[in-house]
Amino acid sequence: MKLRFESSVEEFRQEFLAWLADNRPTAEEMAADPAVSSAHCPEWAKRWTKRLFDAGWLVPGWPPERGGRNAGAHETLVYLEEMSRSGVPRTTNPQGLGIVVPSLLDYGTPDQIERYAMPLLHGEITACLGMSEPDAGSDLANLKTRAVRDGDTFVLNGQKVWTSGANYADFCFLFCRTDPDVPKHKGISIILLPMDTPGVTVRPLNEIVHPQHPDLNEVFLTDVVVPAANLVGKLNDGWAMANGSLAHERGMVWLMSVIDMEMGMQQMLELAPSILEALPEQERAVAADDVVRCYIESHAVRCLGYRGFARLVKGGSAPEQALMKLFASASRQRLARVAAEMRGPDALESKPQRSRRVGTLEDYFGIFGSTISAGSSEIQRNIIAEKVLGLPRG
Amino acid sequence: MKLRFESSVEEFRQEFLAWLADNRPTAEEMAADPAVSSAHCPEWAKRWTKRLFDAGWLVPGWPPERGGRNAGAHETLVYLEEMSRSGVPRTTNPQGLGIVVPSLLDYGTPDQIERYAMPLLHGEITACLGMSEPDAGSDLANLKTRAVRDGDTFVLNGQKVWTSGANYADFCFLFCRTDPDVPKHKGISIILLPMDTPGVTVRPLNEIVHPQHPDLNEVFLTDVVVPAANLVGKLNDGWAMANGSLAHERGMVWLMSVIDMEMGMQQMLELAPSILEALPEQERAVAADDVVRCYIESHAVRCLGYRGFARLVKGGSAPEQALMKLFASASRQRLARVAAEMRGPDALESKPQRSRRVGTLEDYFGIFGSTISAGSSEIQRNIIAEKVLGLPRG
Amino acid sequence: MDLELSDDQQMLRDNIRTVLTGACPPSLVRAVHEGTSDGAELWHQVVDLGWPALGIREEAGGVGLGFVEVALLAEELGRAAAPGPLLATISQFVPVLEEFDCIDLLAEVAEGRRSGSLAVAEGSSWGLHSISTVAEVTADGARITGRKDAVLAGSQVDSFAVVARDRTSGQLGVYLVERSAATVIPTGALEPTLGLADVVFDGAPAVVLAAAGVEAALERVLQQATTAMTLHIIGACRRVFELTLDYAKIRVQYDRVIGSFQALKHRFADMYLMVEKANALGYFAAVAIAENDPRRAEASHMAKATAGECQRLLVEDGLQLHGGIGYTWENDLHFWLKRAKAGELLCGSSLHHRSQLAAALGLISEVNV
Amino acid sequence: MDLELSDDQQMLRDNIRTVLTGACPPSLVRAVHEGTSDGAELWHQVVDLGWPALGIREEAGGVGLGFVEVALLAEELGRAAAPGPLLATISQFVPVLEEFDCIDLLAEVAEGRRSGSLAVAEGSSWGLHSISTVAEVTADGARITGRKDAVLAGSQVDSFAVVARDRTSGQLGVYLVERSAATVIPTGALEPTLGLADVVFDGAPAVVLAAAGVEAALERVLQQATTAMTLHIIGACRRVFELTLDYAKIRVQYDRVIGSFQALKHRFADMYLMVEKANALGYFAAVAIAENDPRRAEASHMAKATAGECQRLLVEDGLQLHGGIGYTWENDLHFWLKRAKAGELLCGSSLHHRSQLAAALGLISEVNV
Repeated sequence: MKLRFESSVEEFRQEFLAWLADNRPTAEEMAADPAVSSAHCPEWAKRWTKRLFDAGWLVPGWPPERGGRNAGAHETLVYLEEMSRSGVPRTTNPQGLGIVVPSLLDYGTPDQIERYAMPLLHGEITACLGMSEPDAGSDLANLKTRAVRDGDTFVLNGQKVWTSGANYADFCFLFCRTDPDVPKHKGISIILLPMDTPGVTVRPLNEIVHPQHPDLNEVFLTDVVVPAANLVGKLNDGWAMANGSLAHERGMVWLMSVIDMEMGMQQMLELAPSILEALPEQERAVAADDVVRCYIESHAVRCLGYRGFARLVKGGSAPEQALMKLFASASRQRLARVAAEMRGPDALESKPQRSRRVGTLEDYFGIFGSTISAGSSEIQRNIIAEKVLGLPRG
Repeated sequence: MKLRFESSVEEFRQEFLAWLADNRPTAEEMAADPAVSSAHCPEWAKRWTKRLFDAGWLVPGWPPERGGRNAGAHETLVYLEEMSRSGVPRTTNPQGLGIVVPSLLDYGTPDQIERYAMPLLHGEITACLGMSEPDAGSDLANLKTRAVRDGDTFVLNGQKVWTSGANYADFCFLFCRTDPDVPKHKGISIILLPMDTPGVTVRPLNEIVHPQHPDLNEVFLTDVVVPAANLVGKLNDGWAMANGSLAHERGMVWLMSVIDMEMGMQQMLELAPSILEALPEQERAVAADDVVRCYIESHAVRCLGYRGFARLVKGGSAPEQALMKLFASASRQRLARVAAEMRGPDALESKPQRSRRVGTLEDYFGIFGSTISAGSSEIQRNIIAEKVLGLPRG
Repeated sequence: MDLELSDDQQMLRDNIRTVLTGACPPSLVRAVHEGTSDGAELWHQVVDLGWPALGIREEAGGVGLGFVEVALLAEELGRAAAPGPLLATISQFVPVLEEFDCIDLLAEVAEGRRSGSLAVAEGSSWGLHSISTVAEVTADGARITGRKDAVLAGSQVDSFAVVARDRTSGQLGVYLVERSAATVIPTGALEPTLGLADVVFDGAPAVVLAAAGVEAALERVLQQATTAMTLHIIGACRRVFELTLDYAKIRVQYDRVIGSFQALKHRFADMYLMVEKANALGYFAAVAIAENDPRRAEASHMAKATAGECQRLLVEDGLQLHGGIGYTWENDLHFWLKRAKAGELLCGSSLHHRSQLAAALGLISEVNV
Repeated sequence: MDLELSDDQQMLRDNIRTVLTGACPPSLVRAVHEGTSDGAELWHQVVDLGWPALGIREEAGGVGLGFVEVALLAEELGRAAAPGPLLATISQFVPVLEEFDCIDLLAEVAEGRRSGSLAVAEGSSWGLHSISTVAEVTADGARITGRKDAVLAGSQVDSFAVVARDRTSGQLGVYLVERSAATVIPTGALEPTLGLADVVFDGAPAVVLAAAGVEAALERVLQQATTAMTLHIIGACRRVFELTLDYAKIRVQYDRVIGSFQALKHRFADMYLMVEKANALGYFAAVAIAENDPRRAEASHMAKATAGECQRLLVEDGLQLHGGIGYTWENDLHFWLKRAKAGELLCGSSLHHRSQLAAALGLISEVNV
C-alpha cells in the first residue's frame, strides 16, 4: 500500500499536462458548438480528436500507429485522471472510442479497421452501439433483431432501443440474431451498419429532463441490406465478443465515475456553505452531517476504485468492476438527492442544456441513467452474488 | 376517521382499569418469583390467571364460561391496551393462551377441552407450540417429525427446535407428519403431547444474551407413545388448522408490538436527555434527529396498527398483519440500535435477567427474535408481495 | 383512534377520483408540462363541482366539511398530478380566511370567483420566523413591500394572503393582495404544473385581514397547508407505486415478468409499507387538525417528515424499477416523480419538520421561530 | 494510490491469520466469554512470536514495521475476536511510547515484559476535550487522581498511559501508571473478551512521559488507536460476512439453499460492498498514517465513521440471515457480532467522527475539542 505512484508515472502525468495546456480546445470553442449527443462530433471535437491521435494521446496504452504511446496501466490511469479533471472531453463519442474501436481492432478485418476504426480515431466519424431491444433491455441473449444472409448481403429487420447517439452516429455496431435455431446466446453476431442505409429509421426518445436534447433513440430496421463483409468476427460469435467489448468499456469506466463523484462533491462543497448558513442552527448540523456522508462516500468511491485497479493490475478479475458500478452510481445519485433536497425550492429550476449542476432536481433525475443503463444496479448485484460470492443461480 | 372511541368503549376501559387496580399482583410479588420462560407459570401467575378467568377478564371477547364477557373488537382492543401498559403480564404463557387454547376450543374434542384448554385457562398448566424443525424453520410444509398410528396410539419420532417454553410447558401442541405419501402440506396433523411422556427430551438453547435463562429449546422425540385420542381435529388436517391457529395469534399481536414500541420509546425519551446533554452541541443535534426518527416511527407503528385494525373490523384481510409484523419489529430493532449506540460503552453492560432495557446491546440483540421468529421479515415481505400486491411467485 | 375512511369519506374520495380521472387525465398534465395548456379548463370544472367550497363554512356558502375531507381532496389532486390553483386555495387560502372570519372573501371563493394562495416563506425556509416583508397601513388599507419565495400556484391564483410585518408596530399581520398588484416571477420550471412563483410586492395595495396577534392562527394555517401537502405527496407516491407495480406485472426480462423476481418483490413490499405508514401518519395529522386535538402540531410535523422519506424511496425505486422507459418524457411516470419531489421542497423539508419535533420534545434547545 | 497489500504485507497477513487460526480458535474465545479462561495463553504465544514488537522501532528491539502492518494485525485480531491486551498494546500504548521516545519502555514491550493501554476518555466521549483527571508532580514523578472510562483491555494490561492535566499549569500531559496502582472496575460484561474497564486513580504514583505540549502527538496517537479499531471492526465484520455466506450456501429452506433466493443474494451483494468500501477507507487511513500524510486526521475520521455503518449492516443482516441458529449461544457467530458492535462504541462513535469531519470541512462551527 502506498499513497503515491512511481516517479516515472508522475513524470508521465506532467508530460501530458504540459501538452494539454498547449493543445486543448478553448472553453469558448467548446461552448460555441457543444456536443448535444454521445455520437455528435462538432468541428472543434473533430480537430481535437485528430490532434490527440497525432500526438499519441488519444489512447496512450495503444501503439503509436493507433493513436497511442504504449503506456502502462498506471500511466493510462493518470492520463485519464488529468483528462477528466481538465474539463475537456477526451472524446464526444465515448462508446465509439471505448467499445467499438477496440472491438474492431480485436476482431475486425483490415478493411473494417481501415474504413471504420481509423476514421473514428481520426475524429472523422462516430459510432453507436446497438444492443438493447424492447424485450431485451438487460438480457442480451434474448435479442430478436434478425440478420438473414442473402447472397453477399445480410438483410436486417428488427428494433433497437436506448441506442445512445444513434441520432448522430455514422454507423452502428449492431448486435443481431443470425441463427434462431440454437440456444439464445449462441446465435448472435455483430454487423457494422452505416446509419444512412435505406430502411434505417431513428426516433429520438426525449428524456424526463432537458427533453430538448435527446441522446437515447429507438432504431427501426426494415429490410435493411448491408454487405456480408460488414460482419465483425465470426458468424454467431457475438456473445463472446460482447463480453469482450463490455470488458473494454469496464476497464477504466470506474475512473470516470470516481472523477464524476469527486466533481459532484466539489460542487456540493461550493454550494453547501451558503445553504447551510441560511438554515436554523439545529437543522444545519443535521444537513451538514448529510454533506459529510456524501464527502466520505466520494472518498470511498475513490479508495474502492483504486483498490480494484491495483487488483486488476495484479491480474484480478473483472467482476469486481460490478462493485464499482453499483457503488459509484448509487453514491452519485445520493449526492444529487442530498444536494437538491438541501437546496429547497430553487432545486426545481431548469436550464435548457445537457450540463448537470449539483443542487438541482435536473441533476438528480439526470443521474438515473447511471443506475439503469449499462447493466442496472439489480444486474450488478446478481453478478456480485453469483460471480464474486459464488451464490447459486436462483 | 376519528381520534376517540365510542363512549361505551371508554367506559369499558374504565371498568377494567378499576378492576385491575384492585386485583393486580404487586410488583414485589412478581419480582420475587419472575417467570423465566414463556411457559413458566409461577404461583402468583397461576393465581392471577385464575382471578382473571373468574372475573371474565382473561379473554374478554369470549363467553363467560370461557373466561370472557362477550366483548366486541374495540373493547378487546382497549382491554389489551390497558393490560399491556399496566406492567402486569396478561399471561406468562402467551402461546398457550393465544394460540393453543383457541385452537383447542375450535377443533378439540370436549375431553381435550376439559383436560387441556380449561386447566390452561385456570392457570393450572402451560403449553408450548411444536412447529419449527431443523430443516423447516419458516417452512412448515417441510416438517419431518412422524406420528405413526399403532392401535389406539400414535408413536412419535423426530425433532423440534425453537420451541419456546418447552423446558417448562406441561404439554406440547405438536405438528407432525401423519401421511408421508401425499404432497407436503396435506399430511400434517396436530397431536397433544404431555411433556412428561417417556421418550421426550428437552434441550434448552441458550441465547446470545442472558444465556442463564433459556426459553428456546430443542425437543427430541424417540418412540414417544401418546393416545390416539390426543389427535386434534381431523387426521391430516393440520395445515388448515395451523393457518387458523396463527390467525388467532395474529389477531391482536399487532397491538402488543405497538405497546412494546411505545414503551421502548418511553424508555428512550427518559434516557435521551442525559445522553444528549453529555454530547458536544453539533453531535447532539444529529443524535436528537435519530431520536426523533424513532419517535415518529413509534407513532407510525400505532397509526398503521390502528388503521389495519379498523380495516379488520370492517372485514379486511389478514395479510395486512404481515405489514405490521414487518414494520413493528424493524422499528423496535432500530430504536434499540439507536439507543444503544447513542449511549456509548455503557451499552455493553449486562444484567443477569430477561428484562430488556432500552439503551443496552442486550436489548438490541434480544430484540432480534422479533424479526426472525413467527415468520421472519423475509417471509413477511414475500407474503405482502404475493398476497397483498398480487405479484407472481418466483 | 380510527384512521380508516368513513363511508361518507369513502364516497367522497371515490367521487373525486372518478371526476379527476375524466377531468384531469395524464394528457392534460402533459399539455401543461409541454406548455400547450394552462390547465384553466380544470379549474372551471372543479369550480362547477363546488370543490373550492368543500371546507368553507356553510354560512359563507360553503359545504362545511372538515379538514379530513380537504386533505382527501389534496391527496387525490396529488394522485392526479393536477395543475392549477385548487390545492393552494383549499389548503392555504381558505384556512386563512376561515381563521380571520373573512366571510365575504370566503363567499367569493365558494362561488368560484376567487382563488388564492399563502405568501409566507422568504428564502427557502418555512414558518413565521425572519419575515421581513413590511406592511404600511394607509387610509384605505395597507401597502406591502417585500418578496415571497416559492408561492404555491403563485402564477395561477387571483390573490395572495401575504404575511407581513407592520412597519410601525413590528407585529405580524395578514394582508390580501391581488395578483395583478404584484410582480409574479414563475419559478420551478422542472414542475411547471404547480405554478410556483416568487412574488415581489413594491408598495402593493392590500386589504388588512388581520393586523396583529396572528401567530397562533397562522400556525394552525401552516399545519393545514403542511398536512395537505403531505397527503398531496402521498397521493403522488401512491400513483408512482401503482404504475410501477403494474409495470412489474407485465414487463418481461429473462423470460419472466420482473415482478416475479424476489429481490424486486421485497422492494415492492418495502415501498408498500412506506406508502401505508406515511398515509397512516398523514391521516392522523388530518384528523388531529379536524378535531383540533392538542397533538395537531406534532402530528403535522411527523406526517410531513415521513412523507419526505416516502417520496425519497418511491421516486427512487419507482424510477429505478421502471428502467429506461420511466426515464423517457413520453412515459407519464415523471409527472408524479416531479410532483412528489417538489412536495418535499415545499411547506418545509422533512429535516425542518424533524427539527421542529426535536425542539418540541425538548431534545434540542428551541429553534428560533 | 495503491490500497492493495504488497507481497510482504500479504505474507505477513497470511502468517498472522494462520497463527491465530491455531492459537485463537473460537473455542478459546468461547472459554473467555464463559469465564473459564482469561486468554493469558494467547498473550504468551503472541509474545513468543514477537507481535507486540511489530511496530516498535528497531533501536528499541522492535521489528520496525509501519502502521499499515500494525493495522493489518488489528484487523486479524478482529477477525479472530481475539481476547487479551495485544490490540491495546500495539495500537494505543506503543504509539504513545513512540511519540514520546520512551525507549526503555518500548524495549520492555518489545520483549513482552509489558503490555499497556491508553487511558484517555472520560465519560463516553473520545478525544482530548474536557479531561479533568489531574496530575500532581512530585519529587520522583507524579501522582494521578481521576477516573477514566471504558479503557480498552483495562483489566488485562500491565500499565496505563494516562492523559491528565497538570494541577498547577493546567497543561495536558501523559503519565505512566501501573495497573496495580489503580482501581480497575471491569465493565462491558456483554463483550468480556475485550477486557474493558473503568479505571480509577486516587493519587496513583506515576512516571511522567511528557508533561506539556502533548496535544499534537496525542492526536496522532488517537488517529492510530481509532484506525486500528476501525480495521478491528472490519475484521470482525468480514468474519460475520463469511460465516453468513457459508451458512447461506448450505442452509436449505423451501427445498433450496437460502443463498439462491434473489432477495438474499442482493443483500449479500450489498453487505460485500459495505465491507469492501469500509476496508478500502480503513486501508487509506492506515497508509495515510504510515506515510504521515496531511490527510491522516481526515482519513481516520472517514474510516471510523464508515466502519460504524459497516458494523450496523453486517451485524443486523448477519444475525437476521442466520435466523434462529445465530441467536443461540452455542453458535459462534455472536463473538463477532458483539466485537463489531463494541468497536462502534469505542474510540469515538461514527457520529463523533462525522461531526469532527463536518467541523474540519467548515460546515459547522468548530467542535469544542
